[in-house]
Amino acid sequence: MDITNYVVLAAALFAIGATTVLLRRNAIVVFMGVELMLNATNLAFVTFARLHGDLTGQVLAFFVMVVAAAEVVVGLAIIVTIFRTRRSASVDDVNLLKG
Amino acid sequence: MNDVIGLAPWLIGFPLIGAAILLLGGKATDRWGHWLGVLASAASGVVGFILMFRMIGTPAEERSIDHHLWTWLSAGGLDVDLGIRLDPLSLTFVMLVTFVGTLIHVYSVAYMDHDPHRRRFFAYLNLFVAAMLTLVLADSYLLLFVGWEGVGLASYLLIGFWDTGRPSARENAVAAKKAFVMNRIGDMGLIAAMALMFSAVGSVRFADVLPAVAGDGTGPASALISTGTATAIGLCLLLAACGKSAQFPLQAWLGDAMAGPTPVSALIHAATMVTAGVYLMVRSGPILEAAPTAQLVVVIVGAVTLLFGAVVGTAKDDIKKALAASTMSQIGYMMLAAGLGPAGYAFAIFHLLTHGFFKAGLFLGAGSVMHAMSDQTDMRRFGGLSRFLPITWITMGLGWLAILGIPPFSGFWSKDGIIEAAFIPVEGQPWRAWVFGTVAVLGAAITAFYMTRLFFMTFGGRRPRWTEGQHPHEGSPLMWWPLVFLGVGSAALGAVLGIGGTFTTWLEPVVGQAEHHEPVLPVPVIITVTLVVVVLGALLAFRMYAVQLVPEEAPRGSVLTRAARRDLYQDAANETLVVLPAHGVARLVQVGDRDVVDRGWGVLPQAVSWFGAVFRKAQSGYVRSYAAGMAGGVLVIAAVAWLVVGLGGAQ
Amino acid sequence: MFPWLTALIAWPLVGAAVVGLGSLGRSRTGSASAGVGLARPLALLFSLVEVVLLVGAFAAFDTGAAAEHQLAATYPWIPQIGASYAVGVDGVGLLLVALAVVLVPLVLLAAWQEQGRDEVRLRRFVGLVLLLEAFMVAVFCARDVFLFYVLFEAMLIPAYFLIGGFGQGAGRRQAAVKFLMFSLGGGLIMLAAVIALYFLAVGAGVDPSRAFLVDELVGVDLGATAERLMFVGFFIAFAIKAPMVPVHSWLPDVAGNASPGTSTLLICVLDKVGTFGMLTLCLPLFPEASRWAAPFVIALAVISVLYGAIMAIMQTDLLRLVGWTSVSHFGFIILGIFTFTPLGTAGSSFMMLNHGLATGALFLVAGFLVSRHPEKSQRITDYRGLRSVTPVLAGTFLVAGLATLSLPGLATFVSEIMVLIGAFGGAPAGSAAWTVAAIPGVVLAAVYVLLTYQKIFTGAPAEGLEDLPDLKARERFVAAPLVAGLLVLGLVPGLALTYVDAPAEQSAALTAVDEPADAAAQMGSDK
Amino acid sequence: MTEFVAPEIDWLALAPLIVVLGAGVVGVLVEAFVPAKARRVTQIVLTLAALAGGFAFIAVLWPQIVAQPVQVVGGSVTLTPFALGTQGIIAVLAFLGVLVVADRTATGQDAFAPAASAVPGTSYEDLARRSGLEQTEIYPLLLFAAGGMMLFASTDDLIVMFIALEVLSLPLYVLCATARRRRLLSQEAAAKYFLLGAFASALFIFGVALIYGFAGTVRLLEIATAMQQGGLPLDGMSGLLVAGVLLVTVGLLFKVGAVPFHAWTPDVYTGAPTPITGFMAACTKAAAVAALVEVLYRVSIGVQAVDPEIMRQLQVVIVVVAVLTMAVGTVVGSVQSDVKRLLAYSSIAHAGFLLVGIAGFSSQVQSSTLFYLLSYGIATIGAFAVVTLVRERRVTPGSGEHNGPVEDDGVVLGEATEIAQWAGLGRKAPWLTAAFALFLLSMAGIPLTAGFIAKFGAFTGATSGGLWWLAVLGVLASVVAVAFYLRLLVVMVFQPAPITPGVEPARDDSPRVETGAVSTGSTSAGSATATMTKVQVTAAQRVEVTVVRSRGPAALAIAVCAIATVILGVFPSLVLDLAQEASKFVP
Repeated sequence: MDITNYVVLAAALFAIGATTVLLRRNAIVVFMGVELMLNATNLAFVTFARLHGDLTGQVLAFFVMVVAAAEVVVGLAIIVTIFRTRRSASVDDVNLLKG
Repeated sequence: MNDVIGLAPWLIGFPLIGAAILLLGGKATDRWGHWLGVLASAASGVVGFILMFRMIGTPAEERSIDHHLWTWLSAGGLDVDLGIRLDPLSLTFVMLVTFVGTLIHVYSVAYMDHDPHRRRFFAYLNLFVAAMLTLVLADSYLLLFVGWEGVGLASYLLIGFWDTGRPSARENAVAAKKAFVMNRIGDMGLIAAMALMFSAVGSVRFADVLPAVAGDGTGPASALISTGTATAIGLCLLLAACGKSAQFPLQAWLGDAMAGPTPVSALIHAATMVTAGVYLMVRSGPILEAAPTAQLVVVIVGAVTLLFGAVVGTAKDDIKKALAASTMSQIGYMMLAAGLGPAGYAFAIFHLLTHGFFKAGLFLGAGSVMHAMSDQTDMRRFGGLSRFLPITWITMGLGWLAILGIPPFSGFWSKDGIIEAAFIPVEGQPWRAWVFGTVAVLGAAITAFYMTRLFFMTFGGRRPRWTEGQHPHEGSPLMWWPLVFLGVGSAALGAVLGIGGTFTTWLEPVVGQAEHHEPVLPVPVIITVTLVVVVLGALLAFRMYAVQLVPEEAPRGSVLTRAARRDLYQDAANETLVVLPAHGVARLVQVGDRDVVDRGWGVLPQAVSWFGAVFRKAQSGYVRSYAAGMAGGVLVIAAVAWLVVGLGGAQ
Repeated sequence: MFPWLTALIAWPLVGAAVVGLGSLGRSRTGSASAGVGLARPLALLFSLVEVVLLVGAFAAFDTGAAAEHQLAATYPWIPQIGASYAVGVDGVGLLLVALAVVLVPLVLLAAWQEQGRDEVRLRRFVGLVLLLEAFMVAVFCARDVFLFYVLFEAMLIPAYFLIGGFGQGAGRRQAAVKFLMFSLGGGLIMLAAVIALYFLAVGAGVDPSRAFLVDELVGVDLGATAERLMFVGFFIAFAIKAPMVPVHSWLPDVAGNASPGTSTLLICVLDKVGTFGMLTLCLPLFPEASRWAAPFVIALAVISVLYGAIMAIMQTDLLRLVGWTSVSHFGFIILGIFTFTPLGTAGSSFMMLNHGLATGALFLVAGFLVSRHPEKSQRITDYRGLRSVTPVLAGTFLVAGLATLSLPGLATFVSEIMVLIGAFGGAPAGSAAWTVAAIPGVVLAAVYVLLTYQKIFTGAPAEGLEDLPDLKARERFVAAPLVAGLLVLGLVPGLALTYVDAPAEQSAALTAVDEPADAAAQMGSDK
Repeated sequence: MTEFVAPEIDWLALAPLIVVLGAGVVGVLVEAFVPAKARRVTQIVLTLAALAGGFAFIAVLWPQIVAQPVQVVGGSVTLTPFALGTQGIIAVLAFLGVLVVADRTATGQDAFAPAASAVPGTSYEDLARRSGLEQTEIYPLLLFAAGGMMLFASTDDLIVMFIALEVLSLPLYVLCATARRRRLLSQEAAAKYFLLGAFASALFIFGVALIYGFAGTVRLLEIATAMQQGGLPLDGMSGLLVAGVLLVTVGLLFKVGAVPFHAWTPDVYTGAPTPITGFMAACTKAAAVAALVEVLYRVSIGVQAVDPEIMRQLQVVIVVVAVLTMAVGTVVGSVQSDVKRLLAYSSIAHAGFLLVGIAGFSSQVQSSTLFYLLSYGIATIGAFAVVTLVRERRVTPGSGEHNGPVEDDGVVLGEATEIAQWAGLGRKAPWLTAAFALFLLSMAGIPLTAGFIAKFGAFTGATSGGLWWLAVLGVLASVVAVAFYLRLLVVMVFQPAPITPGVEPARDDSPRVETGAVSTGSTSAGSATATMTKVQVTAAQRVEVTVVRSRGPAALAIAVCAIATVILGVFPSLVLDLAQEASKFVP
């Protein structure tokens, strides 16, 4: 099976994630979109690792996961704080700052 | 000669110092300031006498001396000395200016007696004398220009001498400004002329320019002035002369200039300054001779002005304005002569000299009349003054006869010379002699008419037409002694200098030997005809203004009279032809600057803030739109990069 | 030998620091009383000592070699970008330095009571004036393009605060901004040219660590197109400064809103940087391009002459009027520079000095007049018949005015006639025609000066002004030196011409296509 | 069994990073063990010491690195002079930034919420304040961020770079949310920054993945050398490389704040606590730009060899972005009415000017970039420090007179960031105004200030790269920039202070007007106003603008910045020398 399929799949997942970020209102969902993009990256890493026949890619995938986890922590904290003040998790409600 | 040449700078120095002291001295000099002024003028007169006698003593060919004082400016190839040129021509002027000037100073002491600012008046008079002497003594056009504008300044200050505190103050100020500005219009010509000279010869000194034209190559530049350049220079100089000497079409200021105190009118606007134009023409003779076209124009200007002034003079009821018109016309004669080449120069200057005397006399006379009639200037309010102002009457009478050109009074010798010269034929253009000769004669007739009119409206008439409360009487001796001197001059000067061509020979070193031509008519005929028409004109005027009663209110008069009263609509013409269009242009520029230039620059910031407001909307505050912007940005930039390089590669 | 120029530059800086800095701290505590009254005398003292230094500089200057840049000193400043601290003056530069140094004490004296009693405000004012003086002196001495540019821009800041902070008009803030935007706009365009110049010079083999030194750059072949582009870059900046139609718009606003003292420094000295730059940078660095542009520049210059004069005639505001007259005069200066004749160039150089004296006098005297009006009105029509009320003021104004219309006997006449006579024979196409077109400027000058004099000083005194005080001693001290200078230089212009003649010959030789005299002769015979 | 071989690690080379990051860890422990009273002081001392120490180590390392760049821990950290210079700049700027953060001002309150997690206006928050809680965690967070930045610029391993990116970003997200006043704006800023940041880093890492796929490694230098020699597994698919590099670049451009990836900048800068904004604006930009330079140049080495076409595409990308950035930054900045927002747009504009310099891809760019980053950072921190001192104060006309002092009268509120409110500042606080004016002039690039030399360097870079027209565009853009700095200057210096209050309560659409949670009728002085996003003034009261005295640190920072701005402007050669030493980054 050709490598391009993997790459295309990764790209597709990445695109879906990006679209989620662009389209969904709920902050949590938006953030999940980001996570999806990261995971698409992981797929790509692993694929290429196999292609090149070295483990670097797989290690990198772990790095990405860790970073993703860290992001979750901070991100959720922020989102929750906002939710508590505004009683809404819609990213479209936070637009006091503009212009 | 060289032993006394050192005195020459004092000709200018004395009055200049006098002016400086009087201006800076302030109130302290009020008490004796006027006498200082007289002294300064007289002193330079004395110096003038000494120099002239020494010059008469020297042989003719050595009579032109350039006395170098110090290098005035020397840069970029232009070297101009502060130098004095002493020759019969300049000395003639020195004598005229200092002698008449001193007399008028004396006269003013009394005339301005009651004026609180008499000191300032004398300061200005001295300033004028200094400037006028600079003008005539200069050895280069640039230095001449210094004096040229200097006299302009003095005349500005003196015309506007009463520019505050009087009901007519504003008018005086306006008249002064008008005089200066119209003079400046003329000055443009002088500047342009100097520019032409410098670019052609690389110098503006008489000693370099004139020979270069004459073509004997004694000038520094091997490149001689071509006829074309000479014509251009000549016309530019003529423009300058027209401004200074109130020649057509720049004559409008002279009438208004009468707003100044009468001694000023006598000294500046009759005897000396206004004749500077003639001096310039004669001084630049070689250039004109090299440019026949320019010469012809000079003659035409002279002829036109001659008639113009004369016609205007016939209708004026204001004594000073009538005299001003006459001045204009007389200078027209001189111009005409100056345009006739060497044959005319001598007579131009000669007439200038005699005119200086009799016209100054007439003006001072008019002044004493006004003084007697509490500053009344309307001749219809005079009449029968001969009994009350005998001295003024006699002296002005002499001046009247002189200007009419009745032999043996001085005007005859000079003016007749000009008329004869006008009749001298020019090869190729036979019409010229006839046309200009006739004009000259005609002018003489009209002159006779208006001067007689003036004379009899003032002194003649059986019944005085005074406003009530007038007690005319002669002024102080300080006022009538100068009249006497000038009267004598008007009577005798012509004969003294004219008989045997003394004056002509005196000037020859400067204007050159005029080879003798026969007029188209025999000389006796010309003289007789002239005299006849003059007498006729005089008789006509006598009949109208001495025999008949003069109405106290001016009759409506014929079209020509009304036109003449309004200076043949010269002001109206200037207004419509020059002032209005100029003002229109100015308005245009003003509006343009505000609405096009200034606003144009204003558009830039407006545009920026407009774009700012537009782009600002993109900053909507919605995270998702930001993210979309990023995503879109990636794609767009990628596309652009690909396109640009792709196209670049295509080439 | 003693570094005269550096001293001349440094001394006012010291003064500015001493006088000016104190002001910031004080008004924080609000006690304006501290060190009362010291600011003005102190500043005056500094500026007078500066004059003494100037005398020293003149003494050290060898007029025999006025074309060389003397009193020179060169130290590396920012070797990494090739900038050096290089000073030196030729005759022209020295005269302009003199103009700046002489005018500052007079301006301080003239503004003695202009800025009220608040000591802090005064300290700031005089501090800025001294700072400006330092920059102005420095810019005329700069022999390094980078240094010149830095000063050229830095100068604007004190000027900006002087206009906006200490002006009289209501629109002073807008005027200040307009001034700065125009100047910086031009300046930044020049910056691009400066950078390009550096690279081309280095490319042409100039030592990169000295590649901004004018002396190194002169004669470097930059290639026609590049040279022209850079010329345009420089010229725009200088034209805005000069000010030249159509980039003059900032000037009248500044003149009308700044205090007369500021306007004097600004228009009489600071703006000379424009023409000075054209003369000492554009021509030597880009001779070919200068020749290429000359016909166009001359046309613009003559347009400025007439345009400025006409606008001056149409003004109703006295100070704006004076501002417009400068547009006209700068036109003459530029005309003289870009016709490439020794005479015209010398005339322009001399005119830079004279215009400073004459217009300075006019500005200051006009300021005295305005300061006397109950409402400090600048409207010409609010005055009438003052000659009988304040004769000395009237006389001084008239003299200054006559100098402005360049009456013979005054220095301005000499320079103007030199420009006109010289420019007529200029090499660039159309010199003669444009010069003739410029001559009516002298008539217009007569109109605007005499018209103003007539409106303000003649006729019956306007009500409310019958008892204005005449010039006070202090004000006479201000006017006297200027008038005296104009008279002396008018009668003995040689005093100044010895400084400008040789440089003029040199720069004319730089740009001359062929021997100027011959060109002149051709022009003449074409007539 | 094989014995363990300890890796060769040049600890000295790592020292700056270790000191800063280690101090951060210690700071966390401090939170745990040091008693609350002493905590703040300890943290401040620790932080400043760490940054100073880090800088000291950098100074020590300098000559050695200049002589011979090193790769540490198997190339994860690559110390070139350029990288080290960046570290130094970041250390210095961070030091100044921390000074501003540490200043409590005369009001005794620093800029941070007592309990950031508390809902604004709840009783819990009041409780937290009254019990004098303080979030001293900000200091360790600052250290982590600073450490991440230092690392960001000094590696050519893209994964390490990615991690560094997160290490510097995550603390900043948090810090943005901790403002004492206008909490909603603060939180919003944090949210936006976080979401977009995460998005950007996702793009970045995907780009890394693609590059890895193309080259089989994520070490730029290795890729470069490999490409020069050829023989890469996927030599054909250079598309992967292009896309990868593009995505990585975008990730960096986001941090740089370049259009069209700038959208977060104005909002975050406005919402974040002002001292943090200053820190971010200065340090993050330095790190990101440095990283961008390193990536671009290392990539360019390889790409040049393989396919100049790609090289040109890369350059076009940078040029386009640079032009867009300058245009948007200056043009939109010129219509702003809020000081912080204005400075935000100015930072965008400066990103543009920096990119102009970089786009030349010429050799001397690194030195000019370093100088630019330093001078810009100094001016920025100084400017924001000034902003922290200009405050609103509530005054009650009748207070203090017969009717006795009104409750919570004269309370100092949040910063007065409306430009209109700054009118007459020149009279209120001449020194402060002078300093601020100096910073503005420097940003505007007026000669004799650091900004001019910097801008000169940037345009020189473009010109020497043959992009003289780009330099001209930059010149024109800076004219516009000058215009809006000037606007602020005019208001401060020339306009007299308004008689009517600078802020009238009526402007309800303004971003600072709070929607929901506003505690009213609170008890102790200052409490009522603490968390409101917009002062509520009862009819009797009005708000006027005042300048609070710094307790020292901020003033010190401002003074240092001002002096440095002048010195770098007049005698830049000292620093320029160092910058030029730092101008070779490929070992």
